[in-house]
Amino acid sequence: MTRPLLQISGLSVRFGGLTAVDRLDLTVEAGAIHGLIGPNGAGKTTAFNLIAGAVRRSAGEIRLDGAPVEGLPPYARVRRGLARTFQNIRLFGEMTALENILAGMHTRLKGSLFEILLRPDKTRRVERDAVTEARALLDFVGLAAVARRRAGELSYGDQRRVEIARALAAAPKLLLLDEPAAGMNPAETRALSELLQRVKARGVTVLLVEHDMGLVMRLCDKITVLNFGRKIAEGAPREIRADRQVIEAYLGAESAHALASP
Amino acid sequence: DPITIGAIEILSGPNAKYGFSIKNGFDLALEEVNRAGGVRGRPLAIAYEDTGGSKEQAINAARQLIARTKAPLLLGPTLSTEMFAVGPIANERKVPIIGTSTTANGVTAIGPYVFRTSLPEADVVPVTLRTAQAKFGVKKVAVLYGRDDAFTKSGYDVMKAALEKLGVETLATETFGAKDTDFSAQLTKIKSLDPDAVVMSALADAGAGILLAKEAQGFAPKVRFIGGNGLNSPKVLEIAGAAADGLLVGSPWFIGKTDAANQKFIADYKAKYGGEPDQFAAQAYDALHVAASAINAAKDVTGEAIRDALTKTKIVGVTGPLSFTPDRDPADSSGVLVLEVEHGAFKILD
Amino acid sequence: MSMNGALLEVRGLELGYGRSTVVEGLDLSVPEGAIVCLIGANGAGKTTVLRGLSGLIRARRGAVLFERTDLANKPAHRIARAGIAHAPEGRQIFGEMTVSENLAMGAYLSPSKAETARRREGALARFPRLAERMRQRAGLLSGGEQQMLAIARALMADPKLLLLDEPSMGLAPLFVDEIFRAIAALKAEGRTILLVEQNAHAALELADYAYVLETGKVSIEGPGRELLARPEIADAYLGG
Amino acid sequence: MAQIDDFLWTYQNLLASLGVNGLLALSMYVVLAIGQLSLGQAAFMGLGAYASALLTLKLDAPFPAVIAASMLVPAAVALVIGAPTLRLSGVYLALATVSLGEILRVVLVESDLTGGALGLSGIPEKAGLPLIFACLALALVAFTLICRSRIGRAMEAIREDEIAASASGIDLPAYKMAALVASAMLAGLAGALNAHISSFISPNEYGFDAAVTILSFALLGGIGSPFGPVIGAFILTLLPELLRPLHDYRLVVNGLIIVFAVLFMPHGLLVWPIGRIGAKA
Amino acid sequence: MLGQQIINGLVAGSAYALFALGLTLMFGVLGVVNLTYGFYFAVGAYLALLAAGAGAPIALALPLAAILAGLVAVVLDFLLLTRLRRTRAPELASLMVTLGATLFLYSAMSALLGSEIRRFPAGLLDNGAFALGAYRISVGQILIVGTAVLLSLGLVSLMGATRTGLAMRALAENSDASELMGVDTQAIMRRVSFLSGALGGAAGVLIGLEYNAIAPYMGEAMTLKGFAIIILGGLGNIGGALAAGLLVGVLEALTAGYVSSVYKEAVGFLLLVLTLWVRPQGLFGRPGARRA
Ligand SMILES: Nc1ncnc2c1ncn2[C@@H]1O[C@H](COP(=O)(O)OP(=O)(O)OP(=O)(O)O)[C@@H](O)[C@H]1O
Ligand SMILES: Nc1ncnc2c1ncn2[C@@H]1O[C@H](COP(=O)(O)OP(=O)(O)OP(=O)(O)O)[C@@H](O)[C@H]1O
Ligand SMILES: [Mg+2]
Ligand SMILES: [Mg+2]
Repeated sequence: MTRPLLQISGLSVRFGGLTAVDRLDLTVEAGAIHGLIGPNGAGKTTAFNLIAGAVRRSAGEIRLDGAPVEGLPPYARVRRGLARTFQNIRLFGEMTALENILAGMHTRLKGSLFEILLRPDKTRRVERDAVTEARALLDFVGLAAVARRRAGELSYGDQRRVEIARALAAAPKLLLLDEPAAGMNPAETRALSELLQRVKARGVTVLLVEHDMGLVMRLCDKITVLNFGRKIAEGAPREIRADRQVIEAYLGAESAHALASP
Repeated sequence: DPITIGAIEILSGPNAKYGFSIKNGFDLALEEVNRAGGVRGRPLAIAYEDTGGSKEQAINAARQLIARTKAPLLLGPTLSTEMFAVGPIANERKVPIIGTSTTANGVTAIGPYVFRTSLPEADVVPVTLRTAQAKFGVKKVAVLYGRDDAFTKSGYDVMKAALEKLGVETLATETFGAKDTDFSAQLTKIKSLDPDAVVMSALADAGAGILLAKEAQGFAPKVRFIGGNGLNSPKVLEIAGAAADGLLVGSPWFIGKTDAANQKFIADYKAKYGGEPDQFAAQAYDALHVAASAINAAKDVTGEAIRDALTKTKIVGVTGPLSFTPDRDPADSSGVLVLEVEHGAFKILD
Repeated sequence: MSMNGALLEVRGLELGYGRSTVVEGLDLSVPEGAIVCLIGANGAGKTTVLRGLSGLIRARRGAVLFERTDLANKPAHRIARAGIAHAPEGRQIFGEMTVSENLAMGAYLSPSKAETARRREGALARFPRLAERMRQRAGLLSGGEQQMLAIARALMADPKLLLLDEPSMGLAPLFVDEIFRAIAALKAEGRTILLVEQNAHAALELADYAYVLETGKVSIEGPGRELLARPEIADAYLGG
Repeated sequence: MAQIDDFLWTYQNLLASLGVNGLLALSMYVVLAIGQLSLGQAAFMGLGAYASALLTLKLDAPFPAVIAASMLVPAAVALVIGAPTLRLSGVYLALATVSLGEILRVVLVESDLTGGALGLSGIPEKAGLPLIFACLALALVAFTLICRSRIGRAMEAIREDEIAASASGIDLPAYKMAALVASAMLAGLAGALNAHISSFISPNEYGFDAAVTILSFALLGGIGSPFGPVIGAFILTLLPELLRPLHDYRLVVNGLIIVFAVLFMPHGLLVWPIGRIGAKA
Repeated sequence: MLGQQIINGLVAGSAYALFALGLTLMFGVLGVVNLTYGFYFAVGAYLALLAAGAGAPIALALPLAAILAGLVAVVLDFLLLTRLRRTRAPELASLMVTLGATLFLYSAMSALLGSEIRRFPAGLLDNGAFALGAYRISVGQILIVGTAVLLSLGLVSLMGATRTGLAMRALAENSDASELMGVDTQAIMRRVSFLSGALGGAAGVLIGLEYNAIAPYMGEAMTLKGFAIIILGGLGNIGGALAAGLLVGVLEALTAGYVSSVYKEAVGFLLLVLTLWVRPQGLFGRPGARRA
């Protein structure tokens, strides 16, 4: 039995003369890994920004778990169960990898200002538990070794993984991943794919933007393809990689061929 | 060993020019006092502390001079606002303090140990305005004052009262800020009202700037510009040049006063420092003589005794006869002169 | 490989940040007109090597001979003037400037306006997407468009040696193929390229020679296709 | 005993300034800690000082009520100006808040109630050193606790990247507003304490120069922990007094010391960041 | 009176803009918060004073003073800021170090030159005002307005149309990437310092001439206004700085003329606050191009 977690209808946004997302309809089923692909500049990241609340829509509606999110600022959407990563990595560079994860746990941590001021013992306990959980998360993405290094000085691939862990730290219902495999080699991408499968197994729904077709085809239950802000195809991976329009606009004959052969 | 009194002045920062004028006056007088044998058979010395114009530093300076240096008498501080912060401390410790440039209202009301040798504007300004009214038939004026400075603001308060009393009509009251260099907007407005005179409460820099601007605005020469104490400075003439001609100022002191004491003061000052003294220096010079005379006359070198002696001190200084009223303000305003600038020099208006 | 005709010759290079040493005793050589590829896991030090070569970080030890002159510890702009262009990791485009101005910056050392115009034409022919965006501020471009701009900007320098740090990152598959074709074309034009790539398969196929970096040291080296065939490479870097 | 008394009397105002400036530094710290360059502290201090002095002088209000008012008045103003200024950042915010300070100064100079340029004098000495330092200690303890908690981490995250912080579920406007209000309250408190120990206040004490001085406390000390700004304030308050013997060269040397301190410790004199559990080892 | 007030405002506004030009180059374009700018303003004025004292005509004294002030700026920039740039110190460290430096520089300058106001020798500039119909404007005033406009235009074209201007903007954003393009960032920094110091110096000479007042702290008094104007105009926008300067000048004059001079000082700041309320990037600024 499926249930839609994210429902988008008629979503548009314009920047000056450019319509970056054009009357997009999209439904993401709970528990699925849903791919969002398309050529460079198709509007995928912009769609993420709209869903996460970083950009204001010109028209359309976004519902998360049945309730509209219009007007909610990004942090309020996090409380509704949404978390994201950024295509251009945005970590808290001066903070340690571990603290980045802890910051990601912000909404879940207990302790009002008054408790913090009046019950330092309790705060310390809360923090200890949080650190244990954050370490587990770092371990989960294979970064236990760099927990106490400054996030800004990690290598590019490691930073990507910290971002994923930070988003996971919010214990989201819906996780938006923007090119998580960028900067990873095939072996690392394979590890990422296993990781995402485990994320899925935890019951987290994933909306995935990615140009690594191997990963996308392997992982996604369903794929939506954008071009010039508009949806040009939608379906299961095998349908998508055979779609003529998609091959023409996005995959190219070579990749499509490579994907088709096991 | 010397008797050391304290002096609290602005010796750093943008307003240090006033502090240094005052210090020059003190030092010149101090040399004279010591050449004449000092006080009570001992040399007199001054311990200077800088305030940088800040209230906090003025307070710190006063407390150090009182408790560490054990100064039985304090001179300064430079600004009235500093005196409001420092006066209560001297008063609490029963150490007399003599302001030489603190002309604002209410300074001596701080307490029985607070004195000043500078004639408050209330004694000077009315004389000037009365003279202007009588001599030039001034009937309607515009007023221009520095709004955010205690000295110029209280000068304005006095002007306002005096103008009312004399029945002179005030066409407009305009203000400027301490950091302003551009006065053209105010003067354009004033010019359009066609006053007989412009009364201004300003320090030397701003005053000179106003004079220059009025020249640029093409005020008729018959429109007199009338200033308070602050404008009695060679700086005004130097900066404003020909634009200063016709300026009227009232002051207890004047560089051209011909009495021997004044001529000697000016000659000595020039010899020692190279430039001409201004009124800050003259008032400081007198204040130190007052202080020395009181210390000599006191029954011992304690604050109380010096205070008592001060109330009885009478000297004749370069600014004229000097003694204190029961409220510790200068008693004698007979020395007030009204000066007119003519061909780039102050002249007594008679 | 043969040291004769090497455009770039690196000997005993040591690089690091603060107190940590990242690359140690690196020997590397890039022959004129060749494509040399550098692969390695995340954090192995690939980016650090490129930064060291282009002068963004100081060499602590060793020599970087470019056309037989030692460029180690020369400021980055001098190295650029010597003919090395670097399309760095993270793109580092000038976000507040327009696409057109970014390209102009790429040709900062260009001798003449005509020459700049010629290079611009060439770059835009490779990235037609950018041509539509000339007046847009680069920071507003999509990720892949920024990547194209970063590469195009490096091309604008018309360098003798081009350092590319993961040029295919963020590009759509169609374009990834295009980029590798472009790199091959550059080689055909006689340009020399040092390439860092995660898309190891495509890179090794293209490379005349390749080095595998493991925690700051070269662990394996050899001609690209040769490495491609090695099982340990396939396991670790090609995803089996 | 007498010697100690004497010492305390001499340096009473200096010691009080240490405490007051420490509080001001903390008020700067709260906003800097979330990456906001808000320079309204001097104005808030003025508001607190004038509100408290007027209550004492005109209404003879009880001192605890005066202190409370000195924090509430600036807090109320912060709430009002918060909404339009919170959208701003960096130097835009700095100049907007400085402008508010300059406008306040004009109001103070013009108002008869506040004594205009002549200021308010004869304010009774009601704030002793114990009170001042108790306030400072309390504020420091509170900040230390906050810094070590998730709130402190969230503040640091905002400082580093607002968009990422927001995407991590941190309520930006609430944090910014809270920081501004807390900053206003601390500055107001400092103003009231200063007014009630130095007996005199005037509008020019709360202008641009004061704003920059307060900022410099925090910058010299460093904002890695709340102790940094306080140490910065102590040093910058003590330096001019310690250098008194140099007379004319006092400010020259003072300036040189600052220059060298910053050149060699650009992150602030206090380099130890606050020890959160997850922070650097 | 209206016409005269507008003239007054344009002149005062041009003085603001003139002061703001070097500041906007250094701070607006390069993002270096350098409080020593006010010092170059005073240095320029004093150097011209010295030159004029030695008998140089204004046409010689002005450029001479500007060039020397520019060199002073280069030296100070080197001493104060290169180390901070190299160690990638936090942005506000440059504010702090230049704050310390101004304390040092201003007090040293007062100690050496005295803190009283000086003036240029009379007759250095034919300061006669002439009448334009019912209005009056002096040679000095025309000089100020003209220089402000010309220098603004010059700077705009430098920034917009030249390779150096391009490099300056690139450097402001990303000095590493600029180096990779072959930009000698140190040399560009030196050039910017020189230019902004020279602009500051020239402004000091002209404004010192117009108001006939030269003092060590003359620049400090203008600094806040200068910052306010470049923010109002939009950071980094040179035309914006000119427009904002003129706007504030005219607004102040009209306020003094028709409302009350009491509010003259506040009106510029009020304008700034209201503007930022509606346009957080200032009048002519635009929001940053960094996407989420
Ligand atoms: N704030 C903005 N202002 C102007 N144009 C914008 C803005 N944001 C996005 N765009 C434009 O919208 C288009 C879509 O951008 P978006 O980042 O969503 O693409 P994308 O699908 O994520 O591409 P990529 O795969 O390259 O990351 C691009 O052409 C981009 O230039
Ligand atoms: N600025 C820095 N300060 C300190 N350490 C750094 C810095 N940049 C990189 N490092 C460290 O140097 C090592 C090599 O990093 P580098 O970025 O060169 O790796 P890489 O091979 O390019 O990895 P990736 O494939 O993830 O891009 C890593 O351990 C990284 O943490
Ligand atoms: Mg994208
Ligand atoms: Mg890398």
